[in-house]
Amino acid sequence: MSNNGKTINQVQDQIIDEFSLFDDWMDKYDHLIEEGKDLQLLDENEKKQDFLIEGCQSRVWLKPDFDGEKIYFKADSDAIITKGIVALLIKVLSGRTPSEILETDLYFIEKVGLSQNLSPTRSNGLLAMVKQMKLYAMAYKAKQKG
Amino acid sequence: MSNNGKTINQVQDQIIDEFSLFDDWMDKYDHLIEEGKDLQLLDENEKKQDFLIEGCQSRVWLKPDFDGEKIYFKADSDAIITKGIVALLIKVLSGRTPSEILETDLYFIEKVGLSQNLSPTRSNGLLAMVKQMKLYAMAYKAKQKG
Amino acid sequence: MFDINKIRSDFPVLAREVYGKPLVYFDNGATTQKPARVIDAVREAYDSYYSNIHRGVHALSDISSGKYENAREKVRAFINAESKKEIIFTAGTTASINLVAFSFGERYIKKGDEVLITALEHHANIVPWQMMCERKGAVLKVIPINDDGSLNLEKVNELITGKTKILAVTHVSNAIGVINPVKEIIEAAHKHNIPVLVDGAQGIQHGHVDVMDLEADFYVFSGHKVYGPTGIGVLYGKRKWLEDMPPYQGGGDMVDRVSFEKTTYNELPFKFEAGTTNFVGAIGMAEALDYIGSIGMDNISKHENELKHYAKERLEQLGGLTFYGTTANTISILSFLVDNIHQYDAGMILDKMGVAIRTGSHCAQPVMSRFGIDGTIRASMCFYNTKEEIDILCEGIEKVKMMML
Amino acid sequence: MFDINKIRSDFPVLAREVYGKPLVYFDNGATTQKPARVIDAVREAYDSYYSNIHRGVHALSDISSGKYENAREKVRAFINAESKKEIIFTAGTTASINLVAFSFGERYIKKGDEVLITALEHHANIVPWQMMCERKGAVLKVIPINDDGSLNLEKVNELITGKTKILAVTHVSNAIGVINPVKEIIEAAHKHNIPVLVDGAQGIQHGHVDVMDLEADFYVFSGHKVYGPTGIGVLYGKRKWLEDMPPYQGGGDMVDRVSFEKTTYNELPFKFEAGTTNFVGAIGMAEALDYIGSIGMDNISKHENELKHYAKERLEQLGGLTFYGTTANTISILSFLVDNIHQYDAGMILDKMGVAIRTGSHCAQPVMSRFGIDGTIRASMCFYNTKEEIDILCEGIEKVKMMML
Ligand SMILES: Cc1ncc(COP(=O)(O)O)c(C=O)c1O
Ligand SMILES: Cc1ncc(COP(=O)(O)O)c(C=O)c1O
Repeated sequence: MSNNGKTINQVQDQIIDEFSLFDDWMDKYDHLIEEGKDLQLLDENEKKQDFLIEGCQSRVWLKPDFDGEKIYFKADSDAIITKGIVALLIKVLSGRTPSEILETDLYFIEKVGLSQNLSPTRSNGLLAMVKQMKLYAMAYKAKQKG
Repeated sequence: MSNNGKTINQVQDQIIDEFSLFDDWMDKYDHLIEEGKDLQLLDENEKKQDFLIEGCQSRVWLKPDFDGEKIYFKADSDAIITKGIVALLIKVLSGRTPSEILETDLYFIEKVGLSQNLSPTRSNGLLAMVKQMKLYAMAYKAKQKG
Repeated sequence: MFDINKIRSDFPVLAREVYGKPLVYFDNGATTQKPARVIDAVREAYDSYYSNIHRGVHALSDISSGKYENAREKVRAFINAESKKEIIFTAGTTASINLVAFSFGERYIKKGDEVLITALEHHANIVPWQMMCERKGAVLKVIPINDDGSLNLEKVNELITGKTKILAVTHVSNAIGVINPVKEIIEAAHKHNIPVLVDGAQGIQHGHVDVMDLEADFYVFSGHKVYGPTGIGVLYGKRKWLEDMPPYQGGGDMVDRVSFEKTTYNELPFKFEAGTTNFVGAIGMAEALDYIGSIGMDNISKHENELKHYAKERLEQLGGLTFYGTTANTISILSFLVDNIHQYDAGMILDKMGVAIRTGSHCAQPVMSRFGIDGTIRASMCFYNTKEEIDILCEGIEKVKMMML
Repeated sequence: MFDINKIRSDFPVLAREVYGKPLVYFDNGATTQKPARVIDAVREAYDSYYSNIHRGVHALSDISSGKYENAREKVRAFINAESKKEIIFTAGTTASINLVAFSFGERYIKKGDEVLITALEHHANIVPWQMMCERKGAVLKVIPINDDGSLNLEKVNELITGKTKILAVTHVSNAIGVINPVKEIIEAAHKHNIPVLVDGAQGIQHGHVDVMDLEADFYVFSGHKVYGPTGIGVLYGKRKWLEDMPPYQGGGDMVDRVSFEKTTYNELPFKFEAGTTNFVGAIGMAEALDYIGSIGMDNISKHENELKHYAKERLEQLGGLTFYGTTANTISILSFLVDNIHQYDAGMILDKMGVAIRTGSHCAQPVMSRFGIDGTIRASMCFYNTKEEIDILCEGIEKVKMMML
């Protein structure tokens, strides 16, 4: 997914703007579901155990691709809302360098009202997804240096 | 200890009468301590493990003597108040037949304000003493029949 | 008289809103709300007579000890146990089962022995047995379930062998609401002299339990699922077993004499209650049992049964739902999926409509595996719920379908 | 500012009378009273957001889970643990020690190995090790105490052998108030790569505890002795041990995947928290820690120290008393006997004067045996006690002597 030359924070701000249009939870979820539809999905054969994120009530697969400079993510989930959440994360973090990903403060999560999903005890795995993305970034960063 | 021809309940009533003179707890305890002093004690060599009652914070020894008809109790304790309590029990129950002992409702305990000591969790063992006396009575009754 | 408005007003939480909508609490299988009486009993314990129990020689310790032992008597009466010595207070169902798995295992299980459970069990009635079997080199065997969620009882006699040492079965399945015929199972097991542990975590709050009539060897449940506080549970055990089994945890109150050379143990029930127990929790739980008694278990069952039938009917009318645990003999738990919609998506939307249901495997993954699914939507209702609340659930499901399909 | 009147008014029970006399509560070693804040936090949990934690996808479950995990963070900060993963909620000190004795034992203890404890321990830190040693064929060894109640540290290096696998020591003796030099003991043990469990049941409430500074491998305590609710406790364990040790109890939330063939366990801290934990208790305990923080541990220690010295001086003036634990390094616990008077007689009379002290062996029979006695009178004071209350205790002792001698 390309980020059209926007910075990470520009993308975050844009997401916040879009969500700010909705007062009602149902509208927010509708929007989240729409976001999920834009997600570049994994092929069925890419949905492997390796890419499965643990600790979610719904299953989430997240696959990184590193071109030596930037990381590109693809993902999928069996739950639509989860797909929407991971789509937002990808919008913000895909096509970024490992360092950018590691340094980013994902403030949009709280601003759009998803932070309740961040609690370690929440089972939708938003926290797990963020962790996994940062782990990949760390691994690729080490590779860059190595 | 002789019971001067009084019935069990006459003795209980007499104890209740005596305690009714005291409003203050300290006076009650003073009286209880006096009762303990009247107790016919065990000889040191009679204070054997066999006669020790379990489950008390203070140690209580209780020794029965059965003449084929009535049971006579002697006792001792290393705590003065416990000694007073067992003295009251002996006043009521010593020199009685096994059947009398088994059938007796020891209402004086509540009336003189010692029933808090009856809770199974109380560690002074009033309950344990009563139990032990009834156990002896049961054993001798079986013997009488046998 | 069963006055639902009066009853609802007994439970402070039920008056609250979530996201500006009235709370519809259908997560009673996970834990039940507390009547004000229970909350007050807990508060009163702390603010007017609180003190540690047993061995104390002072007034407050006497009061607390008396209330605690009185709570034990109330539990005894509630399940009709023969003696207070058979009532052990634990931290909950899970703690109770672990206690039995350990102490029974230490005493009776040898290499090659077998433990029999069922495919309907909650993880709490699986994992402790697995762990014990692994330690002892014993084998865990499983009574399978039929497509309607009922146990395949024909297999019981097949699975019982000369090596079977204990059978553990849930009274009611928390995942799909199925009520097991525990009395018959116990009878069958006893024919082979096999003792039975009944996991009553979902049974105690929905109908009369009489352990003497059941002839259950062990019956366990949690305070928090029967309108009482958290952190307290019960292990009922027949005296002959409890006398014979070694203690589980060591510590204060469970001992008689301690020396570095030799320690002897206290009598029942204290032998199995190591350390300072949750006596305030026990007092609160006893208050909850009194409260239930004041409503009447028959009234409770009747109302819950009506709710179940109404909910089933209404949800079926919606169409496009698949139910699990379709046998007739169930409690007021409905476990289902909306076809082509992930249970998690449904749960998230229902939540925002004020409806608290649970999604996922309900700590019973083997039940889910049996049906080839990951999880379900579980609406677990109890006597303070209403038909109006079921209507709101149905609206919610409609909304879910509209958004997701 | 340390305002004793304000502080006393925080504790509802302290205002009550017994037998028409003001309550003098000197049984804090057994359990402490609760400030209104703690009682309110428990009430609030039940009457405004109560729901089961974890795995729930609805609003109340989110709130409860958040408060529970927040309580874990507060405990972590209070004892300065490195990570929340190292904070396990249990039912109390006794449960915590049993957990370690079992899981550490399963993992590391073989026949012939040795476990080292001290002669100052509470039964909770003796019996679990005895039971484990018996199961494993290991040997329990004991560090003796000196006449003044302090540990005979010279023996430590003598008692440590190549077979010693763990050392368990109490931070503070509940029976005679002695504070052990746990930091030095841990340092000595670590020289031989031996991990140390510190029983903090009487340590946590009387001074700063910093587990990283202590380098304690395990530190355990009970909520109810640190102004929190009953039925909740803490096991702190260094991550490397907790990761390596097998789980203790099996059940919900401590598992990752369950099948009848193979079960895998959840990550820390959940691996050791089987079943529905006492999350309301944890929330209440965290509130208690906040409360203590608001008073200030330094202020607490200072006031308690003053009380101790005043009480010691006043009681010594009475004459005819024998004290146990006479070393200078003690907390505000005084353990003594009135010469020629049974502790039980003294306790009964003091009770009627409104003074709640504890008599007996204080669940530490080996300490009593060491001094050749059955028990003592124990006045355990804390920061809400006053010198006036000590004067009443002294009057009581005078009265006891008058009546009994
Ligand atoms: C030093 C010590 N260890 C352990 C315990 C046991 O604590 P609990 O009964 O809360 O499990 C106590 C409490 O009496 C204690 O004082
Ligand atoms: C059938 C069943 N067994 C055991 C448990 C475990 O109960 P607890 O978590 O209170 O220990 C539950 C609760 O989820 C249950 O429903």
